[in-house]
Amino acid sequence: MFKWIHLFGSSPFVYRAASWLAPVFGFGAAVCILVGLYLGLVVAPADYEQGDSYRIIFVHVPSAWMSMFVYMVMATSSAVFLIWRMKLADIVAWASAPIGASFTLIALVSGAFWGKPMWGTYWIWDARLTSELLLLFIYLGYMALRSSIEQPQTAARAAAILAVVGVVNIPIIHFSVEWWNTLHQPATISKLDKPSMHISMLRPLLLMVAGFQLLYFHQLMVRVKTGILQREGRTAWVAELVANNRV
Amino acid sequence: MTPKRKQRLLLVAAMLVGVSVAVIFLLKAFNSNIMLFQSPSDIIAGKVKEGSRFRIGGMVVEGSVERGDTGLTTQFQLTDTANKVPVIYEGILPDLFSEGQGIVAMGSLDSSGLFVATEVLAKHDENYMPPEVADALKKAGKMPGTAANYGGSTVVNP
Amino acid sequence: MTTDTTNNDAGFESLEALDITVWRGDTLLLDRIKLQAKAGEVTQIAGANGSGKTTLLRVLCGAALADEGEVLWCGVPLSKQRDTFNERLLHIGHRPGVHAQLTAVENLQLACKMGNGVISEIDSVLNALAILPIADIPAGHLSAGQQRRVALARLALMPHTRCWVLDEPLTALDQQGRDWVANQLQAHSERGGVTVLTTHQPLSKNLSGPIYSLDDWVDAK
Amino acid sequence: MTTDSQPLSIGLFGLFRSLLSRELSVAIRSPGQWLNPILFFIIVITLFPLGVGPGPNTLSIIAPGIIWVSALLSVMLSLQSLFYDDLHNGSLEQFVLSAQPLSVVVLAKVFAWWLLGGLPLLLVSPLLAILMHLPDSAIPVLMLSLLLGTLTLILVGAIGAALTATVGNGGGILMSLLVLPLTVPVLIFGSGAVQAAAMQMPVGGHLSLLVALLALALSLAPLATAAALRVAVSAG
Repeated sequence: MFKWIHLFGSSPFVYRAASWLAPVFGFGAAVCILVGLYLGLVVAPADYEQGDSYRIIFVHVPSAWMSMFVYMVMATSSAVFLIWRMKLADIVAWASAPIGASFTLIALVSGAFWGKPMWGTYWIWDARLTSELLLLFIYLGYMALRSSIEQPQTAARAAAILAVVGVVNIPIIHFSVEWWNTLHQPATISKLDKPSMHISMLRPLLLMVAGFQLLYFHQLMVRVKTGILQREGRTAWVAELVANNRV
Repeated sequence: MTPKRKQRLLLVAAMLVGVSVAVIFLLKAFNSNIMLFQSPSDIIAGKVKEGSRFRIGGMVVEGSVERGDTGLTTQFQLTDTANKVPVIYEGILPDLFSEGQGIVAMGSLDSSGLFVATEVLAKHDENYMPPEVADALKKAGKMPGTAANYGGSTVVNP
Repeated sequence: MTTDTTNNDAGFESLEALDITVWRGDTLLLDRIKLQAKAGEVTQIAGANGSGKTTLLRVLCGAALADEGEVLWCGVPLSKQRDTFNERLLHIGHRPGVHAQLTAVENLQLACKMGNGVISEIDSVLNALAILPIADIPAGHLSAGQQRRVALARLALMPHTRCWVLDEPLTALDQQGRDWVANQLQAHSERGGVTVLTTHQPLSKNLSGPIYSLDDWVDAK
Repeated sequence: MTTDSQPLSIGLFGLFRSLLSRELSVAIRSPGQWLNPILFFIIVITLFPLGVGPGPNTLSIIAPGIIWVSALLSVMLSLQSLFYDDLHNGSLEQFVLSAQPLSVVVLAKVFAWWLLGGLPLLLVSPLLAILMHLPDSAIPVLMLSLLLGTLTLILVGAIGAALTATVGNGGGILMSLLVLPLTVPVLIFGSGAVQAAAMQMPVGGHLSLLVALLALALSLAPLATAAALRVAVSAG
C-alpha cells in the first residue's frame, strides 16, 4: 500500500521529479506575485489610519509567515531524518535553511521600513520583530553548525538535532518575547472567523502569501537538485547525467 | 518485568512528571497575571514608589494634550477610564500618537505625582481598511479600537 | 555473578559484519566488508595504517555508523538490540576511556559501576598487572604502557561480557603485559566469548581464529 | 530472553551518585575550570559601572539585566569544555556503549557543573547586587531566580556543548551562537523577576515560569544532549 513511499528513497526519481516541478512552481510564483503586487500596490485603497505605508504588509506578512513555515518544514524533515535515516529528508532540511533565513531577513527589513512611518523609528524592540530576529539567529546557528562539522554525516545529524530542539524552543521564545513586550498588534489573519482586514486588501495579501509559498517550493526544488548531485556525485546515474549534459 | 524495562519505564515516568510540573506552573503563571505595565489606577492607589522606574499604560485623554511653548515638550493625561495621571514628555512623539489612542510610556513619578516619561510608544490596532470604510464605521459608532469602545481592560491586558 | 544465565547461549554467539561500507569524504574507506567472529575464537583484523581498522572496529561495536551494511549480534542487527548488546560488550578503543585526572582505581571503579564489573577484584587485578603501587596517582602522570594496563584491567574485571572488541590491545606493552593479555583472551575464548581485535604484534599460538586483512580488500578493489 | 533477567548491580540513583562524585573529583583537581567563570562573572559586572557611570540611579535600573546577562555569559563560557575531556579520552565512547541510560550520565554531569559553575554565581550575587545598587528587597528574588535559571541554562547549554563537541577551533563561539537564542526565555523571566521585585510588583508569575522552564528542560534537554553525544562519538 505504501510502496510509493520508497520512490522518495530513490535519488534519480526525486531528481527527475524536482527538475519537472521547479519550473512549474516558478511559473506559479511569478504569476501570483505579479498579480498580487498589482492588486496590492495599484488597485487596493490606502488605509484609513496608516495611509499608503501599510502596503509594506504585502511583503512583510508573507515573508514573516514563510519564515515560520520553512522552519516547520526544516524541523519536520530533520525529525524524519533522525528517526528513519532518510537521506532525502536531510537534503530538504539542508536546502530549506538558507531560504528560510532569507525570508526571515526580508521580514525583518520590511518590518523596519514599516516601523519608520508607524513608530517613528526603524527599529523598536517589539515582540514580533524580536522573535523574528531570534529566529534569524537560530537559522544562522543551524547553518553555522552544519558548515563547521567536516564529516557530512555527522554534520547532518547534529544539525537535525538542533533543528528539532529549536522547534520545541521557538514557541517558548515567541511566547516569552510576547510577554516581554506586548506592544505589537495582534496577528491580523489568525482570526479566521472574521478577518479584520477589508476584502480589497485581503485579496492581494492572500495572493502574495500563495506566491511566496510557491517561490519557496521553487527554490527548494532547485536546491534539492543541487543537494542530490553533491551527495550522489560518485554514483553511475549522475555520471550518466553529466555525460549527456543534462544536469 | 526485567530490570532494564523497569529502568526505562522509570525514566519515561520521570519525564512525564517533569512535563506535567511544567504545565502546572505554566497555568499558575497565567493565573497570577504578570503585569508588564502599571495602570493609572495602580499609581493613584500608591502601588509605585516615587522615583522608581516603570512603565505606564493607558489611553490619552481627549482634549488633554498640551504642546509646550519651547521645543518638544508635551503634556497630557493618561486614563484607564477609572483614574487619570498627568504625563510629561520631551521628545518626538510617534505618528500614531493622538488623543484617544492607547499608549505605553516609560519613566518615573516625580514628587508632585507627575509622570516624567523618557519614552512614549503608541499601540496601533489590528484593523486595516480604506478611509471611507473607517468613516462609515465611525459614523455608525462601530469602529473597533477607538475611544468609543476602548475599554480599560483592553489597555491593561493588550 | 550470573554466569549461569549468560552461558545459555555460549558457543552460539557471533558478531557478524554484512557488507560494511564507509566513506570518508569522497574516498571509500571500507568497501563491503564481510566478516564473522565466532564464539571461542579470536578474530584478528590486520591491515596497514590507514586501512580503516579502527573505523571497522568502531562500526562493529556500534560506536560509529556505517554508510551501508549492517552488524549482527547473534543474527539480530545491533540497532534493534542496543541495550542487550551493550550489556554483553567490552570495548577498549583507540582512546581507551581513562581520564587523566582520575587515578587508576577511580577510573576502574566507575567502569565497573557502568558495566556491572567486579569492584572487589580491582586491587588484585592491578597487582597482577604490576601497577598496584601507582594506583593512587592520577592516570595522566602514568606512562603510555601503564595507562594501557589500566584500560586493559577491565578485561579481568568484566568476565561476564560476551563480546570483546579491542583496538591494538598490545601496543605499548612489555612481554609480561602481552602474556597477561594473551591469558585473558584465552580464558575468554574458553568461556565461549567472541573476540575481535586489531594488532601489529603476533598473538600467542594458543589463540586460534581467522585473520581478516583489510589490505586484501584494498587489492581487490 | 533469559539473559534479560541479569540484575543490574547498580540503580539509577547509585549511577547518578558515582558519576557525580567522579565529576567533582575531576573538578577539584583542576580548579581553573570552575574558578575562572566565577571570576569572569564578578569582573564583567564591575566593568559596567566603569563603562556606564557610577550613578546609583542608572545602575539600579540596569542591575537586573546586567547581573543576568553576565551570569548567562559566564555559564556559556564554562560549558564549552563540558564534554571535551570525556570525548577525547574515550570516556564518552564508554558511556555511549554501556547499557546504562546516557541521559542519566548527562544529568549527572550537568548537576556537577551546576554545583561548580552555577551555585557560586548564586552565592556571590548578593555582593554584586549591592555593588550595583539593586534594592535590598530584590536580593532574595535575585538569588531564587538565579537558582532556577542557571540550572536551566546549563541544561540547555549542554545540548550546544554536545553538538559542538567535535568542532575543534572556534567550537566555543559556535556553541554560544547556537545556545544563546534558545536561552532568551530564561533571561527574560529571570531578569523580569528581579526587575519586578525592584519595582515592588508581584514576582509569582515570573518565578512560576522559571520553574516551568526548568521542569521542561530537566525532562527534555538530557534526551537531546544524549542524542547529540551519540553523534559526537560516532564522528570519532
